[in-house]
Amino acid sequence: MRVLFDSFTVLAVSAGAVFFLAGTVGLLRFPDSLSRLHALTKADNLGLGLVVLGLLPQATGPLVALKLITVWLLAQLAGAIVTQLVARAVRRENQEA
Amino acid sequence: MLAIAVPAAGVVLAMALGGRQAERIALAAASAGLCIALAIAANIWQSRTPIAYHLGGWAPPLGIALRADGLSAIMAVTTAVVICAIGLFARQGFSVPEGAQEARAPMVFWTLLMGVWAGLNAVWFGADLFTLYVALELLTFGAVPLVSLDGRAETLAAALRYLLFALLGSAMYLLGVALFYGAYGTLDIALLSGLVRAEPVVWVAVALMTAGLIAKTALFPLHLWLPPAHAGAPAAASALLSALVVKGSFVLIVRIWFDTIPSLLNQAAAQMLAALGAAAIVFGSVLALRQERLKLLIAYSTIAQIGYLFFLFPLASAPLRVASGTTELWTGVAWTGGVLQLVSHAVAKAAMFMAAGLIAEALGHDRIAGLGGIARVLPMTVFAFGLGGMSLMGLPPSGGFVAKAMLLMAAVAEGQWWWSVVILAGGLLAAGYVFRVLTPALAATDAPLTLRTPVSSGRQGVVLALAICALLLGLVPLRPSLLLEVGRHIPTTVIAR
Amino acid sequence: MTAAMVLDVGLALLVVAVAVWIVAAGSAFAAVVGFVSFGLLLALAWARLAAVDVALTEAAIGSGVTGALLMTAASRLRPTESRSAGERPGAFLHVVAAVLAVLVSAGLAALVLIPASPAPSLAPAAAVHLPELDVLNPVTAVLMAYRAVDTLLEKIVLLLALIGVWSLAPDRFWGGAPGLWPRSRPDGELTLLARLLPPIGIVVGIYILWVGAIAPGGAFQGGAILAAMWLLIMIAGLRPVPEIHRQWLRLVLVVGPAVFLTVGFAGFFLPNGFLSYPAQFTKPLIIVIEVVLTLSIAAILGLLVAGPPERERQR
Amino acid sequence: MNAATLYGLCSAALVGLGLFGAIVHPQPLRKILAFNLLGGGVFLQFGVIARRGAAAGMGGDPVPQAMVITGIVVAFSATALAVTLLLRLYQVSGSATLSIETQSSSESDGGGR
Repeated sequence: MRVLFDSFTVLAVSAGAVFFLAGTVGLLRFPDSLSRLHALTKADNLGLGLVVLGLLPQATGPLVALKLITVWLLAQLAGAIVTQLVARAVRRENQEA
Repeated sequence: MLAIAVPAAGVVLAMALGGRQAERIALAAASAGLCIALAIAANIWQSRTPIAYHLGGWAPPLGIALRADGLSAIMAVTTAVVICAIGLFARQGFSVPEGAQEARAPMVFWTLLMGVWAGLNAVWFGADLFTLYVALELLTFGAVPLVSLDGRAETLAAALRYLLFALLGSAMYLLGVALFYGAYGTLDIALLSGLVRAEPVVWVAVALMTAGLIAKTALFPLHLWLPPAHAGAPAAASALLSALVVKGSFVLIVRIWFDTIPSLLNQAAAQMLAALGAAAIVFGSVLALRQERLKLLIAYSTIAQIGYLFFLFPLASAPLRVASGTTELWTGVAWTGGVLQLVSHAVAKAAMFMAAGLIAEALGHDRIAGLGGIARVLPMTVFAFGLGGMSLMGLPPSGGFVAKAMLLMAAVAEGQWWWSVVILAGGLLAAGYVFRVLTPALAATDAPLTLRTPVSSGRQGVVLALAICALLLGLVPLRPSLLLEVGRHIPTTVIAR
Repeated sequence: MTAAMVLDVGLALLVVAVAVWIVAAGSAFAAVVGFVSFGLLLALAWARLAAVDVALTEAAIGSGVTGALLMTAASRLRPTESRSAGERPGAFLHVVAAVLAVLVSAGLAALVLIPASPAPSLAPAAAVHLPELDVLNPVTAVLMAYRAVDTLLEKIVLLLALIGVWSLAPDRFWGGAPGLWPRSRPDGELTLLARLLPPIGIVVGIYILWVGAIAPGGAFQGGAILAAMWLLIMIAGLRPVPEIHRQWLRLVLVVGPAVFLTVGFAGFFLPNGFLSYPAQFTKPLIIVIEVVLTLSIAAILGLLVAGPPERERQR
Repeated sequence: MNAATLYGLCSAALVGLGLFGAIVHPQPLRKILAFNLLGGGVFLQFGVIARRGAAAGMGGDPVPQAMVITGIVVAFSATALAVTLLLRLYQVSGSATLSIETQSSSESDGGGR
């Protein structure tokens, strides 16, 4: 059982790390701000989600698990709203230019 | 300890009650503070032993001690006297206008006045290097906004420059604090003095701290921020900054050199500090001679007068020479002379800045060329300015004379005659710039002088009283003061020659 | 080399690299962005140094609140950048500064490499007295008991800084509200965030304050989070920025230091004097002080970011 | 080499960088940023010392850690005051440099309050 949990953790966290890597590469390589945002949000949502999911079996109690999920939800909320704000700023700048 | 807590409480109360109460609270705190300072000084004078106080009952190294020795007692009394005078002087300039509930400048001035005071007392009594850091920051945060109180672009730039210098200085100081803790596991000055050894970490720490504090004291060549800042502030604030705030960081250097590492005092380094001081005297005086405006002249003179303070380091730490056997007495003379220079400059400079403030208020400008005949209209003020100037020049019977004479005697007796040349030259230069002001001020003019605003004799009286204090300090006998010897580390390095 | 060591080396290199970027960046805005990530990386470094209390403070105040402040300044000052680019100081100053910086760095590095041994520490001494205080987090014990006077004076520093910031207002705006104007439409995303986040944030802030007695956390960290929530609400325009003459505002600002000082003065009636606590009430007193301090800290930090009054006082 | 030494070297580098930046940058905002770097380095030095003093079941000496918390808050208030001064200077004079003060010595009117 322990082994199963551990291997699940390794798998999920690694998958999450891949998303983060992809997101970072995208952030660095994509040509304009909007597509960079796109790359970044993918990393945030899925990458962090997978990492949290992977860590859940390692949680020592329900409270810790709850904290992990809260972290993910808060990151989601902040990410979504900040992305909107940045995108709006980008559009305004484009219109002015 | 009450001396710090009372002004601190004053800040809190003034902030809470605001409005007209701020001024009343400040004046009440000022009189209470004066009594406390006098009580502490009297206690030390009688018992001849420093007072130590462990806050909350936690003894160092874990807890923090406050320590009152001769130096702190004298500085606390000086501070209280000068602040009371500034408070009385500022009542007119910083009162809340009729009909308003609260106004910006008075509220800011009175609260920051108490903030600076709390910081100063924390510097005088602090015995823990980190507490002293917080005290330094109290001074910085109290002093910087006072510079830009009138909100003109020049004073804002001056305040910003001052703040940046001060912050860099405190960061350097704090780094030294970290190194001391890392090496010895305590920041209590008394404990450290027993632990320090001659090793690299101490040299680096002391070098960093001294460099940082020099920037805050505005010793040449790190003085660039001072003239615009001190000249741009309102007169009452200039008096506070020039008379007291720069002294805070200076006393901290003294605490580090003479109290923290007394056994390791390095004559070569002390000579270097004094050389910077000498450069400051010459440079500051010459620039003061060339100023067009009265307040800038006084500000440059502060740079020069700060220079004298640094002669304390080689003169009060000179190694005992077995051959002559009398050097111990002479280091004591230098010590008293140096501290007296601190005190007399504080009092004289406060009086001069406030006098300049009254003149500028009356005339609407402070151009030196336009001072003709002002002595007839404001005799008390010009007289006070002259008395302060006497102290700067070192003419008898002023406090400045005794201070400089003692430094001079010590320099000659210890065989460090080169400093005595600078002391004498500095006196001549000071005479030059003081007379540059007095000559037109006393001159008879044909054109009647019109004052923009009348100046109350009460405020003139405060300024004169302070200047007379500077004069009375000249009655101090020319020997090591017993009060100042309380808690002083006598240099013990003995060099046989 | 262990995995932890690899992490440490990577983190340390990254911190230095970001620092180089901050100094070298072409525009101030880019440098500020670098600074925010610098703060977060530094917080990680603090966690690696087993200083979780500091890590929380660094993340909340050193990176978060300071970052917000600098970001605003950088965007407001953007028009001045091209002009001041011409004032680069001469090569001489560069060389002097470089030599000075290298000297200081090298000196420090050398000292780091020859540590005192055994390393001095007050940890055992601090641990001995923890049971008397009934406080399990040693950092809180240092801040609130052993070195309480530093904390008290630092509160006064905060108050002075706030007065200093206010003092920069034009005379006619004294007593008015700071210029943190609402920047979003009422139905915007920011408003949504300002509705959703604060309840959670306030709970987290109070939690961090509360656990301060037993685990990492305390008045500073909790206060910084509360301040951030308050700022968010004000920026989104859900609540107006208070006018600085308000009596309640002044009271909130000073209640922390005032209670602290009062307890300190009360110590005069105890054998150990100023700033000592009566034995049986130590823990409740520390908690009361921490609670009011948190309130004051939150208010002061928030108003420091909000800046000086920029609107006339409403009659 | 252990983690404390590593971060100690990191702190030394930060102090040097901050000092350099604070001296050479002409823009006050960049000076303020550099001061914050310098501060970060100084605080990290405390952290290294705290880590080396780990004892009595604590991960580090709590005394320097508490000092850093005080220091961070002070550094923040300093930054806030400096930034506000700078913004106000920009508002009043339309420029954000320190070179204005050179004019004040030649400026003839004004004077005290």
